[in-house]
Amino acid sequence: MATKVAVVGIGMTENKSRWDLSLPGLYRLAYQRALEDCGLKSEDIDAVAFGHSPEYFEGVNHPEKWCGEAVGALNKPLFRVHTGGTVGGSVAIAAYYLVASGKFEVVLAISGNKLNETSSAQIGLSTVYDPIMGRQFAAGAPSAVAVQASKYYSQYGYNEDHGLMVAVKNRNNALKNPYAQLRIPDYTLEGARNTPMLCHPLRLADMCPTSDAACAMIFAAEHRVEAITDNPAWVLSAVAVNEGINYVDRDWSKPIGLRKAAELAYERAGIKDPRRELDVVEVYDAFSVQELIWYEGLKLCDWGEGGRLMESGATRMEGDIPVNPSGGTLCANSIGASAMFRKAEAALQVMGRAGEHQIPGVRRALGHGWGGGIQFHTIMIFGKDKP
Amino acid sequence: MKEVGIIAWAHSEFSPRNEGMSRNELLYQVTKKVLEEAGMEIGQIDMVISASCDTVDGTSISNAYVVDEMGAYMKEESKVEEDGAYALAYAYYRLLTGQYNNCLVVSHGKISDSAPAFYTNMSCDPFLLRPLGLTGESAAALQARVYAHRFGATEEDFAAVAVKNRRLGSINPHTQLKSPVTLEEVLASPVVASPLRELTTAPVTDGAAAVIMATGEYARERGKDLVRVEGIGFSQDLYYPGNKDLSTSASAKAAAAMAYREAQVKDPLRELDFAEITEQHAFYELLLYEALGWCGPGEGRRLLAEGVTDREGEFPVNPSGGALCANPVMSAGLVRVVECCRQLTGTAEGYQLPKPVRRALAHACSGLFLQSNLAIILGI
Amino acid sequence: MSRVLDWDITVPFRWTCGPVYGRFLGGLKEKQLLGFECPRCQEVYCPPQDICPRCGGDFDPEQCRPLGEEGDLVSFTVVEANLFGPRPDDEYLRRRIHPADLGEHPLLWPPDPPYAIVMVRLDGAANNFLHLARGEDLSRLQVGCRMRAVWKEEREGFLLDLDRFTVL
Amino acid sequence: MEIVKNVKRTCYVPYHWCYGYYNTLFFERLKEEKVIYGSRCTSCGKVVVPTTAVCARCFAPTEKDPVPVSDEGYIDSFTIVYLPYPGQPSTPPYAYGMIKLDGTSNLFMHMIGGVPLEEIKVGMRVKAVWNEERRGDFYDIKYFQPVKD
Repeated sequence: MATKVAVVGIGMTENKSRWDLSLPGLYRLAYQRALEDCGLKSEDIDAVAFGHSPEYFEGVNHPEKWCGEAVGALNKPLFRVHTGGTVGGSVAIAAYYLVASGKFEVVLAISGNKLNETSSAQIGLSTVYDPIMGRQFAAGAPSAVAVQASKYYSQYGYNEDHGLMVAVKNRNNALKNPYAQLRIPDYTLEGARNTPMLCHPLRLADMCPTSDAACAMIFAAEHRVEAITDNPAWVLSAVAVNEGINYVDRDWSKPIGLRKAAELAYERAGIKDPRRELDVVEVYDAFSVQELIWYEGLKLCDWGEGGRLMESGATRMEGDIPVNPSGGTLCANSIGASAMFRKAEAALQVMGRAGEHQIPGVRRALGHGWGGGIQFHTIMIFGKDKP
Repeated sequence: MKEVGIIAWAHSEFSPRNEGMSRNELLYQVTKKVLEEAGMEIGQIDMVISASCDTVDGTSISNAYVVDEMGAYMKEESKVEEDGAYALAYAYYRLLTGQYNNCLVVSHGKISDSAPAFYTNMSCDPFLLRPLGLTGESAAALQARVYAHRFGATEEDFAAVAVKNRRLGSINPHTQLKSPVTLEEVLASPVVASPLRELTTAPVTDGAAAVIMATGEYARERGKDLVRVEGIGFSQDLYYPGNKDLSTSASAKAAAAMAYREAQVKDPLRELDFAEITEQHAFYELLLYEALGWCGPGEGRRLLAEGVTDREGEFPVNPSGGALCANPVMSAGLVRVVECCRQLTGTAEGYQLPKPVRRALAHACSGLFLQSNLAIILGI
Repeated sequence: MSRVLDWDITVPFRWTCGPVYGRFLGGLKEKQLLGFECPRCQEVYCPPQDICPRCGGDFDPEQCRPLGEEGDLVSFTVVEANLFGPRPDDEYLRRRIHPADLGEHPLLWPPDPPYAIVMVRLDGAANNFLHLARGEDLSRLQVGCRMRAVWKEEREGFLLDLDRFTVL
Repeated sequence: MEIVKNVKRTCYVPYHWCYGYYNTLFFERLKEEKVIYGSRCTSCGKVVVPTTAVCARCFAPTEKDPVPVSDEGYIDSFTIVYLPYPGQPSTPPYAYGMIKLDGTSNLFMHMIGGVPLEEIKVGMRVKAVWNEERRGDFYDIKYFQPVKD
């Protein structure tokens, strides 16, 4: 039987351009904040799961070797998990399993990225495409998701405005989150419509910014939790599913991998009706339209209903199933840390410590991440009550 | 505590340049092979954990385009950016939770699509090391000289490791370099970075490896023999080489101690029957004898000279010929595990150790200057 | 026979130094080898990392002073083989990235062999400094010999502002 | 004393990617025959382009002999790239998309052209426009151009 595990400490850095810190320095800041958050010391950490974005985003191969000692991993078990945009989630899940195995008691998950170390993040992002078949016309992540958006909008009769509505909701939410990068007052649909088209049908307003940030989460085994904190976020489930890349009948607007991840995550957390039983959700909305598609994958609504769920207002801060009260990835994307930010935000909601963007009375929260060729999905569900 | 082990293993052919195959094709071949070995269908696999490297593949998120070939379609999946043996460790911890029956672990690297020098030089920070043109070879060379100076070891001592391992590799049908070499040949081979020569350095190898891990219950239900994982240890030490004692490896010591503790091994030389270690350079083998606790500091060459670690010795090391005979990047450590499994199950045809073996250590490493090490105790 | 695609990944980077590396590299520009004293263990490191390798604590970037330019050779290797292949020419690189980018971000390329990588313990430092040696010094290198820093005329705040160490 | 803010350098890493058996076959046939080839799954019988060893969904091998497929199909989804970045291999604005070739079951990603970009729609029929000089690479097909039904 797996050991029960809770999140006991969280450390985040603000998402912005960091011209003041080296890569190890940035990781260290998140690490120190996580330790302070739960009053632990370096020697209390048994092992480290380390994450970072793809090497070519920042030009350092095996960054965990350079950054390890800055996150207290000197002569400690450390390994690097790497799954692209999902990485922060994959790292948190790895840390969870290390503790759940019963072999480690307190494990640090840390993931980050300094996306501004190149003049354009798209140079690195375009190296995600296959060199023989695709890198010739790649325009980073935006063009890949634009193809997904074109499919989604045409399939279900939605239009650009549906994505832009997400942008308006999340940008307004971000005003309440000091860690978000884009905090633009009076953000309106009209203004969003007037931003330049970058990859049709996606406009600048549909896209995330380029951030430098790191995020750290400390996971502890049940018998250690009580001594560390009286306000843990219990891990109810942790799932990562790969959808595949070039399989027959793939419909880019229908993320079957996310659906499977969600079904596994709900089953393991004992959740039957996610729309009712979850109190808040943080999804990886690197591009506005994706939030709508993820609603469907996560079974917050049926296939094709994402746009209408958005229109209904249910996913606003005051709705019955708030999504991305933090502003989401749309307002801060360091890639290496973003999927962990979603998990950390979900855990903070459960702890009641999300600050101004706290949703009242949260007992269960879900954090999501996607990565690779829009094919990897990670989900963690946290609960206030011990499972 | 739950029992977890390995029920099937496979690796690709090793060659310096596998031009006939893309990495996708290489992975499909090795994944099919390991499933055949296990007598399993892909549908019976619960989870896939892979190991590969973006810089090696020249493709960011190196698993994204190859997951189809590793059978990961719609499966729980993750990837470590370390040697495949670290992926095995991650799979081990996940299986211990009891949530899964089995896991496919697969690693790949077609280093000839690039060159090892770029891979290792890119692993250096841009401020203090990369401008020096430091590579895996020059890093190891600096470390070799520290080791030699500290303990009075000579080039002949290093060459003797290459002679032993190339001799052992010559009877291993699976490895890449199958010809033995003499001490004279080793010492006459061109200098790559002094004091390291071509023949004291591992070859360039394209390859992939895979194992299927399972819980004890699952293996028994299916009537499969299980090579048990009895303990795993891994550790990382200081990054900047000028900050640490290069005559040993603190992380190898810590990794071994952690693995021995879990497997309750007190006297490894007596309680283990043999070992497979990732000696990408001949002197690593001597240094690792010491760091893994098989002899005192500086005594590695004595252990070698006395024949203790040879095929007929009481504690054979690298009966497969080791990494000096085939060094597939991202898989070298996982191949050590495969070689241990072969010996432990008596299936190392042509190079099976003469004595009965029940318990072994497999070692993997990652990073320059042996910065990260991993040890796995396997038993039957 | 399989086809082969010969192409490359070419990316201009601007790596942020932060306060410690930044000050150390600033020192090199001024022909100074700065030693950083750990506020807790009081050992002096040249070069420093972001944190003290001994106690894992933060350095105070202000707490540094120039060390002498001499030290003992702890280890070295003479790199004989070119493992990187030919250096790409600038004309090609300008086509791969924005020409202005290349002007601001020159190619990072290893020195031509034969050259040596040396590990020098500077007098007063608790750690070893990895750098280069070249030319006639290659045949004179011996563990334990005394080495002295040789500076480049033009310096920019980069590791190779220090041209090399030479045998005394 | 100056505190250096950053180190600016360009990284260059050359690669020699092997196409492998199936990609080589695909591009050789493009060049020699002006025909797009796919592979048929031995389990589900569906055809995927380009030629490949495995059907991802079945994990079954494909038939040994590749299958010629139509160079016509329809646009399943697309984008028009206006976003420029340094070192971009194609110059914006340009369009590319996922094309469902007739008789195949997966999506083939390629450029869309020969039409004012604003006229491109999901569902449009398209046909490959071939380069007269073919070198056996991605550019042997210039782009897919909309055709009347």
